[in-house]
Amino acid sequence: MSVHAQHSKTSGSVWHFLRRDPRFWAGAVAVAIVVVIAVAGPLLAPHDPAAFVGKLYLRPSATSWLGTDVLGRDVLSRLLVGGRLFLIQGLTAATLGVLAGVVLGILLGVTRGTTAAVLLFCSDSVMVIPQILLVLLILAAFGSAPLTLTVAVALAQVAYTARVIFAATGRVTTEDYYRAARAVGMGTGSLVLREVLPNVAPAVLVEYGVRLSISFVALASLSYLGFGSGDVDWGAMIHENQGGIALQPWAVVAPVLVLAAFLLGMNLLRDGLARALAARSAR
Amino acid sequence: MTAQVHGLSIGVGGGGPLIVADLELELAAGEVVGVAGETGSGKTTLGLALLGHLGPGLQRRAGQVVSAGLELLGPSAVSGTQLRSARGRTIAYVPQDPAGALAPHLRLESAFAELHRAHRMEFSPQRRAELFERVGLPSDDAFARRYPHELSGGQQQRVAIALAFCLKPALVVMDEPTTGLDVTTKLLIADLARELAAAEQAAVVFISHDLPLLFRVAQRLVVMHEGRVVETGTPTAILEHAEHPYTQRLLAAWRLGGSPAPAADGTRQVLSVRGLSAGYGDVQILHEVDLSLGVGECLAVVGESGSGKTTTARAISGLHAEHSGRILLYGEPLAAEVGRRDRAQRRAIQYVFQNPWGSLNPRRRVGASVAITAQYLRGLSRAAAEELAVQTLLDVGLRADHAQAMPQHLSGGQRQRAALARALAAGPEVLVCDEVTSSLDASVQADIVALLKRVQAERGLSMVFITHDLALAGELAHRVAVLKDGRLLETGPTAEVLAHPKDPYTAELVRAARLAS
Amino acid sequence: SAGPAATESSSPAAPTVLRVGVVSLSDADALDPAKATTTGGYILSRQLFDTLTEYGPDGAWKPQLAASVTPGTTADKWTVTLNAAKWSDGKPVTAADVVATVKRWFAKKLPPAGSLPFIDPAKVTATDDKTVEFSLKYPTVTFPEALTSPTMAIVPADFDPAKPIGSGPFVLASNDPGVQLAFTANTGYFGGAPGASELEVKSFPDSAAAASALTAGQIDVDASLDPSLVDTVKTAPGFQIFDYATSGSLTWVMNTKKKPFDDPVVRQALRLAVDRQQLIDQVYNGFGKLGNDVFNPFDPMYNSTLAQRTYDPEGAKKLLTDAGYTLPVKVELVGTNNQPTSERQNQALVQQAKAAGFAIDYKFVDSATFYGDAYGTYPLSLSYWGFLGIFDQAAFTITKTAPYNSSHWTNAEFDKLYSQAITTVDDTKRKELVAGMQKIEYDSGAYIVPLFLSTVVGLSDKVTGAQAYPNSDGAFGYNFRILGLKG
Amino acid sequence: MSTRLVIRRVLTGVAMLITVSVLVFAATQALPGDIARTILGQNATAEQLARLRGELGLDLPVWQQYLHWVGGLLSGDLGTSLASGTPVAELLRVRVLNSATVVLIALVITLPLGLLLGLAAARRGPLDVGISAAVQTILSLPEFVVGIVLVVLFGGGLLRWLPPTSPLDPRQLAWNQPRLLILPIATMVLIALPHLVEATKTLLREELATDYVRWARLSGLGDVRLLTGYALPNVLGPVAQVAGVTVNYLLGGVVAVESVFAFPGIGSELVAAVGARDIVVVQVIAIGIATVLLITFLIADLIGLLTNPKLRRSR
Ligand SMILES: Nc1ncnc2c1ncn2[C@@H]1O[C@H](COP(=O)(O)OP(=O)(O)OP(=O)(O)O)[C@@H](O)[C@H]1O
Ligand SMILES: Nc1ncnc2c1ncn2[C@@H]1O[C@H](COP(=O)(O)OP(=O)(O)OP(=O)(O)O)[C@@H](O)[C@H]1O
Ligand SMILES: [Mg+2]
Ligand SMILES: [Mg+2]
Ligand code: NI
Repeated sequence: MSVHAQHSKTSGSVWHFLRRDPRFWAGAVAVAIVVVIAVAGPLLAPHDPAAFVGKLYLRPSATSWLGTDVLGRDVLSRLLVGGRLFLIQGLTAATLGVLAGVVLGILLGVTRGTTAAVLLFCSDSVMVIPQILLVLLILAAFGSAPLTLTVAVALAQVAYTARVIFAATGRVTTEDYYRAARAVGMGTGSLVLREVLPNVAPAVLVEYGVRLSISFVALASLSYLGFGSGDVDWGAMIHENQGGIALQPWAVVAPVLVLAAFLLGMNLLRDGLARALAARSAR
Repeated sequence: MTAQVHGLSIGVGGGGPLIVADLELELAAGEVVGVAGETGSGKTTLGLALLGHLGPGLQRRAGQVVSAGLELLGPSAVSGTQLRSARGRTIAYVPQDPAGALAPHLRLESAFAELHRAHRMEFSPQRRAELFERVGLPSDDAFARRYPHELSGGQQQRVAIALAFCLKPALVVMDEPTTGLDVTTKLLIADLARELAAAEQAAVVFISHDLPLLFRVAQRLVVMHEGRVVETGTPTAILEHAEHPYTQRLLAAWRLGGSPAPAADGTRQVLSVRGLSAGYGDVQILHEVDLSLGVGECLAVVGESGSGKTTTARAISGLHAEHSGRILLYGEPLAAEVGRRDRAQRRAIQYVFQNPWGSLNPRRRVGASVAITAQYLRGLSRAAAEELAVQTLLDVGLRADHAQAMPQHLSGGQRQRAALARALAAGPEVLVCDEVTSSLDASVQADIVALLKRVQAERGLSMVFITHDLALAGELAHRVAVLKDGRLLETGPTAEVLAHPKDPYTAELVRAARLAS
Repeated sequence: SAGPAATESSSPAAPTVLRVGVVSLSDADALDPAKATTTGGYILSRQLFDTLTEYGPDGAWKPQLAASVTPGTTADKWTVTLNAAKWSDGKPVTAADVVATVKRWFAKKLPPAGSLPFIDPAKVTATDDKTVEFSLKYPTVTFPEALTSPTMAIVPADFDPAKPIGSGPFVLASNDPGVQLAFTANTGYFGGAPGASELEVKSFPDSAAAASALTAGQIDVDASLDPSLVDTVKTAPGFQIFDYATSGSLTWVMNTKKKPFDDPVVRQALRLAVDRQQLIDQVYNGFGKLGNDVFNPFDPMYNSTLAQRTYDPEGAKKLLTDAGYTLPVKVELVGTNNQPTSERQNQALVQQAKAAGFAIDYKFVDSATFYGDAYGTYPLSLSYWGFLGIFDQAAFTITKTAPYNSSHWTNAEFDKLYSQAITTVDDTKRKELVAGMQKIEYDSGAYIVPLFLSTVVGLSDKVTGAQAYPNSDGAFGYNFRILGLKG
Repeated sequence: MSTRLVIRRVLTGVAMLITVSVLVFAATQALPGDIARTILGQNATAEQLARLRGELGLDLPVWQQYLHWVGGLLSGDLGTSLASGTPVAELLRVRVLNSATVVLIALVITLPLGLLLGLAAARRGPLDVGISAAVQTILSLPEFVVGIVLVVLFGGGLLRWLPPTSPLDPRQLAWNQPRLLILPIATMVLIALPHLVEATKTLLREELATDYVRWARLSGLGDVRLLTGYALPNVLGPVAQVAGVTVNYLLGGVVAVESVFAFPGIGSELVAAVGARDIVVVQVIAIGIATVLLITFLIADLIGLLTNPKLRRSR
């Protein structure tokens, strides 16, 4: 038969693979820088981000390194301040979405049956609608307060996560070790906690990475489209300064760069992690 | 000489470990050379090297391969077009899994046409028909217009062999061409290889880890171990004076034989299965199966792949509730679903799974996996359960420190022992062993069988031993039940069934088992 | 005083297409002028129809479809005579059409009916083909001004909004709601043919898009150039800026029914907390005219003797602490995108008022939410107002009976002066009364009129005929008939 | 056998559409306040409200409202915009055409280009590295950023080659205004392309690693033949499915791209409608897009089914 798995001693931890992955480290550095900007930014900001430091759309100068924006506020300071809420929102949305999706996916995967099939079919149907559309539909129905926004983005992800985790759970429940656990009489709760969860954890981790990226992309886009939190954030900066591109490109280019660095970094980080997890589970 | 391998060493990357070391081999036309060896011993690597092919990341370190007068590997090896035109034409390859190796979008005749086209040769349907006839396939055109998925596994393998011999190659490498086939087809293929080698005057390299099969097919045998040839000679010579300890172990495993320990009390029924029918969704797999198992007895359930052996085992263990019929433990009917059985019942029947790679939770230490059974089924405290787990691991021949290991750090045989320990930790009365040795190497297989025999005797266990290997059944079981297509064909004391099979199918199985030995 | 200055380019040469970009057309743009509430609706009304009177380039009212509008001996009798105008189907515009239009407003309870409480529809009569007599419920000196709104356009007696036949300078060629309006010139327009033979009004979601379309040559006129983008247009070769101050304003409304604005001291303090000059400089790139919390500097009755209020954060703090408030005073501000600069103006207020002891919590909501059920309950919000004479402004937004008084501010003295003034025909006497009204507002009112907005228009150098319409909403009061194209 | 699969697949599609429509319909139920009042405004009289409610079926039980709504959609009555009172069909006519033009042109460019680049990237080498880096970068960026970057580069930021906004003239067909389409279409292509390239590459690589390709290689077949004669025919089905998903990205991308370029299509209309809480318009657009996507997926799956060699029969 064909389970000639290698009896290799170097089963290795995830770190073992990550340590030698330059793309992972590039991503990690990019994300770390942006996170530091977002967290410590308000302390580092040279000016009050709401204060007027000069005329509007001034080019970069010694007092304002990245120039001023449409209201004559310091672009650099706004850039530094604009990440905190954005990161919190994205983190919250992804966490809520993944939590809900994981719970749903595992429940469906463990219970199966008709209810599960119907729910799964519904969630598959939801996935037909492009995500941004789904979020906009929710916003149209419930209005666009910052909290609604976060919840809408989270909701739009649930079906996807549930699908992935359902599949991962399905793989576990058809394994013999799961059967063995059933045979000793473990209840559903224990089965989920002790057999399913530890084994879908890598899938959850990768999925969380995916959902984080997608939440950030969605929030930035919504903010750009004018459904943002109303506070300073990068998507909104691009939106409000887009008209001045020819006068003061930095007011647009700077947030675009930060956003791009962050999202690209997230992707590299996540792909690196996924590669390492895959390499480890390949044994 | 058709082909020569001289001092060949192949390693991983620039400085990685050697996979094939210092290998010498000579092949003559019309000769079948068998290559044996446990998994990972370098058989495939050698086979592919004969075609001048190295897997990704592999490097030739020393030596050369000359096939049909062409240096395929070596300091002045041919490459490019020359190499390409040698492959398929002068040296052909028969892959292990024909289902995956035949291009799904090509009709059989197109596959032949493609091969000819690649070598700029005229394709003649007569040659194809002749070859099909020779390998025992229908030679008509309608058959040739089929797609691979319209063939059975054995037929696919024969098509692959026909393709390999099509351009009259000087050398054919067959890499485990019989894996996944049932015993009868296996023997047919082996005979075919031998006939074709003689008829087409080709040298054939027949790779397999099935020692009995090689004894039957090969004129010369090469035993590999850790990338080196440890033994070479005619089958008889090897049988008589095997020198290398590894070969000796292999032979010992094969000759093991023996008879089961006497049953404690064959008359009292531990377990009986009455009119068991089961299926998956709309498909019915088992039809009215009746089995009974006496105390201390070992019942072998024998049948080919897909006959419903695992399904039966799962139904008994309460893991396949989609069934009708009754399963009785000491005359008490058992609930279909394991969750509905009480603790004593769950504890009485323990299941050891077919595949050791999936039966232990990869995120839990081996010791904990074993301890859980004791905790749940014997109501032991955690500490007591862990202590018992260690004890049981020792019992099945593992070390105490294995309790702290993760399953992925154990070999297949070790895992199977751990899985057995998990079952034993419950203190069962009936052990259901589902092909517990089929995914293990021959030498490991023998150890496990010996272990099972021992624990059965020591603990007075009753056992349902599921296998597709009648020979193994003879060694362990007091009684045999033969399954085919989900129906019970016959059942009776092992010796009797082996000596006087009633059903023609059983007779066929018995004959195949004899032939193999 | 007939038609506008369009006569200069009446030569019917090759077709000239004038392309105007606006922010923004909407699906709600009504073809029925009386229902117009949007930019597109006003544009449609101005091109397809005429109002009896309009505010001219100098900001004073003048007759438009009317040849004259004259009061009787008292301000409750008005006689309107009509110009020799024709509907686009060729029939003449008659006094009967005017009467029918007015009656339609009241019969269907259309918005103009609400704005003209002094008209008694039963007492509007056509005395001959070209003359209409209005007998008002009470004397109203502002009668001609009251008829200037584009919603009060005159329509044919058998008007069908689906096929809008009007007397205006253009006829509708096509209408793609929210995307584009296209018109062809009405060459027989009584005021002289428009300067361009075709007019296209294109919608842009924001001013930035319109500005880049202008410099990319996709439009000739950017009718609502965001002041912040003036330099993009100015630095592009072949384009110019045309700007003028108007009576329009983005006004902060303090709700006197909500704490802390029920206290006049807090209202005065917040008025001191606004740096008006800075708003003009930062938000409006220097375009705009200082406001003094009372309306319409272009009205001849405007009280220009009130001292200009300046930024005085210390003064504001003192007022608050003297009144016993502990600083900072917390205030909720609700805003939406009702004008492109609203958001920025609100953000600037938050910043400026901080120094004056106010902690403003700014909540941005979408416009549907803003104008939804909660409208009128916000403690502090920003409204777009203006282009009304002082009396109309008072009638709509200040007096006790004003329909749009979302400040809920009332003052009996003010109302008394208002009703005296509106019936006073004598100009100097009336001016005195108005000065009194505005003083009350200045001292205790609930509006902050920080500045008057400039209309800033981006133009291709080819566009001719631009004129300022300070008392009218939109570029040139949406009178695109005055524009021509050279070359 | 095959027809049964096809019928099954079509029925699944219909069931999905019904599910989606129920979900989209549910959005109305979530709307706060009274729809009739929202349409008619604060000054509406009680009779007016009652009449409109009757017309819209707001007095009926929820499931009847749903049937009423679906019946309307099926008979071409898309309802009336809450914000403007205009029939939604009229409102969307031009915009649907505009968006369809952009999406179709982008699709026609993306499909062959994606296959080609995927094919190029499937063979390891510097080309693959370059393509993969570009693909990864674009994949991680929001759609609007891709559009903005193009504007910065070509639409006035650095170069003034192309108009930075695309105010189409609705009286002409969209493709008669090519200069205005270039940047939106380029953005759409850039958004959709990476998914297709990546998928084609992965599929081809998987195919090239299969046993049958390896065996064909060991039987002396050349690289080119392996790619075109063996791998390609077997990836067409899966690639068709990926192409279906590409339409998903294009339709989703429409929202951001049209907003960046002020392009009058359904995407920008959607944003406006959400801002105005005009749920009726939003629902029609959502259902419309879902329907188009379901049909696309259906076609893609059918192509997948038909090209699946496992379902071929010899005869
Ligand atoms: N491309 C490669 N790179 C690195 N290691 C390899 C590669 N190919 C094979 N190996 C290693 O070389 C050893 C021998 O492999 P090979 O496939 O030749 O074994 P085999 O005898 O055919 O085994 P089996 O019975 O399982 O088919 C194994 O340990 C395998 O992991
Ligand atoms: N989960 C399942 N769903 C549907 N069919 C199944 C499932 N598991 C097994 N089968 C089918 O049931 C039949 C019997 O399977 P079973 O596993 O019992 O065979 P087996 O005798 O154990 O074979 P092997 O020797 O290969 O292990 C096979 O045809 C198999 O395809
Ligand atoms: Mg091998
Ligand atoms: Mg089995
Ligand atoms: Ni094997």
